[in-house]
Amino acid sequence: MDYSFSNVALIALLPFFAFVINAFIVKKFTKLAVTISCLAIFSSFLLACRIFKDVVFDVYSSEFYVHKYFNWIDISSATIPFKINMGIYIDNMTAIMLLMVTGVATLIHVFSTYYMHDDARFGRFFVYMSLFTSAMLGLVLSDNLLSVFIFWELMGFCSYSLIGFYYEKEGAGNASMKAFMTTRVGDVFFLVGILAIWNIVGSVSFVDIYAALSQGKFAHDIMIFGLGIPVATFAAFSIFMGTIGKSAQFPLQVWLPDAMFGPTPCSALIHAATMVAAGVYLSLRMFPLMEAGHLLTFIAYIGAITAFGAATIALVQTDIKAVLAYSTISQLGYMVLGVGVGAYNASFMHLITHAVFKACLFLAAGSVIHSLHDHHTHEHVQEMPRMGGLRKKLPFTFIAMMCCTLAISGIPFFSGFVSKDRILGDALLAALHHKVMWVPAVLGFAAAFLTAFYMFRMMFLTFFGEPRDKELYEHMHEEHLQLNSNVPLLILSIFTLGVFYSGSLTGQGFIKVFKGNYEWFGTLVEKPHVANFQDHKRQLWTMDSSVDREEFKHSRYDEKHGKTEEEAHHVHQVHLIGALMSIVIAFSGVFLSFLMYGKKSLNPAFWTGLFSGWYRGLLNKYYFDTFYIKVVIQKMLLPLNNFLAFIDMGIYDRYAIDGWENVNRWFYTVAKWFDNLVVDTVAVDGTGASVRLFNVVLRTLQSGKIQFYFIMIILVLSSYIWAIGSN
Amino acid sequence: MASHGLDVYMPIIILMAFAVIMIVGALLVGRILRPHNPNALKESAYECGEEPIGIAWSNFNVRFYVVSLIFIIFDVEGALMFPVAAVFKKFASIGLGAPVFASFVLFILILFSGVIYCWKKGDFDWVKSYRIPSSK
Amino acid sequence: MFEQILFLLSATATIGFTVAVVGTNNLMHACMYLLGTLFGVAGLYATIGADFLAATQIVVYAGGVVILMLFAIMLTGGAEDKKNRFGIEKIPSMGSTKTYIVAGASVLIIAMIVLKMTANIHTANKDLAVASTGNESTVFNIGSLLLTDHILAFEISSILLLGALVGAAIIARPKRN
Amino acid sequence: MISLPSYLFISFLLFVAGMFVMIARKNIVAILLGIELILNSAALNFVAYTKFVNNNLDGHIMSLFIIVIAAAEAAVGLAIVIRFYQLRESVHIDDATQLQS
Amino acid sequence: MNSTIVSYLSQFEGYQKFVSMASSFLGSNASGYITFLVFFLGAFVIVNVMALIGGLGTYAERKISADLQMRQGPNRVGPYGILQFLADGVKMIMKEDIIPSASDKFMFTLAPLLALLGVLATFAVIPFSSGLMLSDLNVGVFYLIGVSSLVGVGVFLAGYSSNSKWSMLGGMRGASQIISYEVPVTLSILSIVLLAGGMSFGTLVNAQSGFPHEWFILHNPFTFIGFFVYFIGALAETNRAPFDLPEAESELVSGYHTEYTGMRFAFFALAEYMEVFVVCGVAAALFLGGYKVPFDLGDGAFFTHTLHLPEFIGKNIGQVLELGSFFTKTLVLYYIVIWIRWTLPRLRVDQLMTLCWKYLTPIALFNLVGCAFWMYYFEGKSLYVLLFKSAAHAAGAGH
Repeated sequence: MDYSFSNVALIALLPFFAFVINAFIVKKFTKLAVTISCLAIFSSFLLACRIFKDVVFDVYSSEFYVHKYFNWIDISSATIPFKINMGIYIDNMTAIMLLMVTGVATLIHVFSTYYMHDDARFGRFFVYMSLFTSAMLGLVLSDNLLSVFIFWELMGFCSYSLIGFYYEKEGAGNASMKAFMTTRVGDVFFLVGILAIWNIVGSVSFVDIYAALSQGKFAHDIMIFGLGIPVATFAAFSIFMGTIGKSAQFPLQVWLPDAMFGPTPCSALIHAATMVAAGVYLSLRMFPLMEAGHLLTFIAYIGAITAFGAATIALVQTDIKAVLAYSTISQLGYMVLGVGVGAYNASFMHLITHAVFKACLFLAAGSVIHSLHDHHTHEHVQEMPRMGGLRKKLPFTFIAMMCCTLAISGIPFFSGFVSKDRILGDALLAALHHKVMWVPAVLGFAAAFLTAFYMFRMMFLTFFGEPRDKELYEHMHEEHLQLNSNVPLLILSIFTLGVFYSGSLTGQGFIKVFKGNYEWFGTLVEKPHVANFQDHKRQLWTMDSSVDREEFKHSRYDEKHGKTEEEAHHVHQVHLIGALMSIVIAFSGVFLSFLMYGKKSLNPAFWTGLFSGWYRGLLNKYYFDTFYIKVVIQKMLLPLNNFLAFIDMGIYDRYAIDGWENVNRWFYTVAKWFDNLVVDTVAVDGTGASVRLFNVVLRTLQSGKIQFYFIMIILVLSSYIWAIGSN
Repeated sequence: MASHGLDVYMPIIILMAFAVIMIVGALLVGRILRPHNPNALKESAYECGEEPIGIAWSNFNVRFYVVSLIFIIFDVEGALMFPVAAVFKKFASIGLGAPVFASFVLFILILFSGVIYCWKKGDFDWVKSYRIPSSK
Repeated sequence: MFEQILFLLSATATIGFTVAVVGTNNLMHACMYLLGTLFGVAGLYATIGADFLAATQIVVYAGGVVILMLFAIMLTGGAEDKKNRFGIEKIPSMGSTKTYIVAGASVLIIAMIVLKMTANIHTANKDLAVASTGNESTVFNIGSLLLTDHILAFEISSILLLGALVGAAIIARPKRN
Repeated sequence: MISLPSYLFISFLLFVAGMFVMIARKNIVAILLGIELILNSAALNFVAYTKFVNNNLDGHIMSLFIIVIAAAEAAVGLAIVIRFYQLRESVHIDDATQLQS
Repeated sequence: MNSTIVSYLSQFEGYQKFVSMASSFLGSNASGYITFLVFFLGAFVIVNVMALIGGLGTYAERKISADLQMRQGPNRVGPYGILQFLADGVKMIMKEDIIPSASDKFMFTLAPLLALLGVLATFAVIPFSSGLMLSDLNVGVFYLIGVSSLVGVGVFLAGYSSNSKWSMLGGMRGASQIISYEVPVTLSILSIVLLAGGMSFGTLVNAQSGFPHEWFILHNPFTFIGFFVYFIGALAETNRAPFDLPEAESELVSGYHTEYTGMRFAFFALAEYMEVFVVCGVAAALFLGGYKVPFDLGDGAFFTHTLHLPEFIGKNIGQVLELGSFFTKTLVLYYIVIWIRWTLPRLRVDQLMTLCWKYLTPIALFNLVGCAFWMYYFEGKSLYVLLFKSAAHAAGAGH
């Protein structure tokens, strides 16, 4: 397949064209606009499938990458080289990511035609969705940090506008503002990181960064202009801060739960599958830099803390979407943990699997909320205490939700188990090697237990037991198989099975399914070996786009991941232990929640009473919000603000501007004196008189008699000719 | 031997001279032979017998001017087209027929559009065709 | 030999009639003398060898413009009223002695200047004279020139004529309603 | 011998006469008549020069187009005069001092 | 290219002998004087013949109209009333010459002069026969159109100068009729010039040949219609027959020459009839093959070579034949003109103008474009050549 412009860039551009067209016609032709955006994303999905087929089935080599660029800005003068290239960078990770994003987005678009149908601003929702998908696809395709940053901001805007979609609801407004601001904090650091890299490497495209890394430009001893911090660490840290902001990690995770104000399909697509994953995708891309900056332990800690903290908060949530929001934060924590412990492949796999089942979970929650219509307040009910026993009325949603819950809580045969188990296994391996890694490993396993517990708590509260709100239950209408309401759910739930990702039923390679490259995900997605990027194999955009295949040797799944015999065995053993522990933990979690919520033998009130202090803490989310508002804003930012205002007003205004004013006043008096004495008498009256004189003379000339003019013309003309002729 | 030169114009001069001679000659001869007793009545303009009233130069309808206007435009058009028409055969014979024909027809079409305009605007209908403006 | 006669004849005709045009007081007479001048100029063209131009001059000027003038004179009323709207004595329409003096003075100045300018031209090619005007027809050359070098002028002149036709028709159209 | 200056002299006379008519006469049609004279003198000059000096036919073409334009100009000019007469009942040049009708 | 009567005569040695004798007699080169003499004689002969024909025209008109109305017509003066026109002429001269009081004397006399001038000037160009053409200008036809517009000026002046409302109105209408019908006439002549590829009458007539299928009238359908447009236009231009509104008795008291009496009126009548002949002559020359004689007898080659007659006689016999053919064609058309006058009713003024502008001019333009297309597409080959010649070729090629 030739990676020409039309095949590759079109994926991102198609939704963008849909956005542009819809922006204009959405008011009058909403139906047409909706179909356009659905078609656009579906055709992007087809193109993505083409690339995926070529990368996975034809090339199937781990070092395969296509890097095409064109010269965007070139204002480099003789001394200062300032050139920015834009382009696309496709390797195995991009192909898989493209497939996932377009696939999930298509299904969500289809679902939202059902979910948003009776919404007043039905059309506008799709306008934002198209823009968002094009931004996400742009980010995935882009080959340098600057274009990543551009699409990063675009997605920030889309999430802002989609969270604030129901702007009449009072909470939505500040929620969207909050989301935008917190991600902004992360973005600022991200930009600082880009600038630092630009300063060192001279260009921000991945290939150049990898080449610089391999040439040792980011060696430990190069300090950043006297700050005493190694430049690699500084750059890695600031880029990771971008990930923390965007993927709602430990310090900046406050905005994601509030993002639930937006419509459910939006939170499904943006706040579950794609945007938040972009942060992790970025740190995966920049993994070699993180390694060079020795930031992995810090990342692991952040990941673990986020995972465990979010899981604990999720325990006590009553709103179905809040539970899912916190579970997203904890799963993201897992991915970051995976990056931290060096499990590059596992963390990316978890990103993909999480995107699939979390999108399915949100959509299922959406269809649940959509069917629970409260006639008094004319709103959709999201509170789990008012639900219960819905499985009879919503069978398909129940099936889909059940699969995803099994996946997320890490039950074997499901994708969640495959990816989370690998992360936990690597965490355990890292813990064995470095003492400091024990805490993340333990927190990881604890979080796994809690995940299983609160997911099944949600299942029991909503689908099992007796419907607690009788009147609401009667109003629900029976759910039947509709193309755009629950078919996407079922499709997504199919992909929660582990077999697709690890090629083996159990996920550990026991029962191999795809014969040849059965562990395709494992082999293809690898840490970018910076060494082989030195030759800068890149192509101008206009160059013919046929990639010569032979360069990329066909890579086979290496059982031992290139390690020695006994090392591989050791790794295998540790993974085995990890797998067993995670299975045990998962089942115990499920069993405990069954006891507490299924059979109601354990009374949750008892436990909350026991740890009442903790319970209240968990309820208001470890007081993070209050902490930020009270401490960060009131105590730190506002005073700073006042201080700066003081400097500005007090000093600058009084002396600089007022001072100048006096000078002006002095000049003014002098000018006034000069004006009325000299100018008035002589110039003004003088000219007036002369004008009157001219007036008299000229008026006679302007007699209107054409012949008079004619004579004048001739005389002047001839005298002119005469003057010329004579000299 | 035959110096054509400008001889070609000699007959024109001679003929014009003939015209003058005939007029003047006839009048002179007539003056001798003709009775000559003018009286006021005979000299007055013929008015079917009545007294001629008013001066002759009352203002006429502008139609006459519009006709002469269109005549002069076509006259000039003819003047421009005669050389082209005369040369058309030569150009056609050396194969340049198409462009010459095209320019020729374009010239005519443009001017014919002028005629159509005048036609539609009713400059040609001689009788005062006042279109009564629609009453609404 | 006939060439000199023809030149003399047409020159005297032109100058004679021009002086007549300037001299007469009656506008109609002026028009007729103009007709004579035009024929004189046509004769001059003939002596120079521009036979097509002589014919065009007769067709367009003598045939067209003079008749146009005659119609215009008729349509703008033969008789001239002496007083204008405000009752001020109007200068007779064909010019009074005062206007003649003014005209004479200004024309004199211009004539002097032009003569001074063209003096050196006269001296320069005093001897310049072409023997006999060969009588090959200019029609074909003009025709081919019109079609080759000056095709654009040829087409644009049709647009010019269209403009003149439509413009004049609109202006001269009697006010209908 | 007929030479260029003789033709120039005749066209000069025409030019001067045209000028004189345009200034002396008060009737607008007469002024247009003067213009015709001047145009004729210009055309004559062209033809004379092309005959005696560069001996190709450009002068002829030029004077042909002068005649064409003179005809068009006369047509439009006289139309204006007629409309002016309809509006102002006079064709005296001194009445035509206002710019609007 | 343009041969004149002088160039025709000079090809005979007799003429050269005469010139050498005259120049020896006068001492200096007499060819200039001789050419003037020949031109003068030629012009004199033609003017007289035309005056004769003009006069006979009036006689013919009265005779034919009588014949059409089953009555005798003039037969008192001379055998069959042939000399009637002379009697009228003498009467005209004897009539008192009245000039209306308030009229403009100068204009009053100038009008008939212009009318006559316009007609006489055209004689220089009419192609009576290949040799007898006074001077074959290579702007022939164009000159003819220009000069014949003088008649319009003459008519206008007549109307204006006789200071009476009727004649003024008649003059205006006459002039506007003449000039407006000149447009279709010019355009149809233009299409013929287009086909013949030259403006001088010599080329125009030589482009045709003796036989009708070679004439321009049958050259292509457009020229066929063109002939009729030209003929109608010419009728109107000479104020004849259905278009004689300006000087129509019933309408405007005989129009612009109401005030003209005596000889002045005679000149107008004479000018009118001569112009009819000129117009018919031009029609014959342009459309009906002019002086062309079948089997090219005209150029006398037949007589000199086959019959071995001396060149002078041979050539002149040819000329006589050409003159005969030209005069027959023109007089036939003349007869038709007179014939039309006594058959068709008179047109109203607006019908007149509508016919010209809304029918004749568009058709003339259409013909012009048609001819141009014909010239471009069929390279100017006539219908006969296209149909029969190619058929013959095909037949020939077929065998």
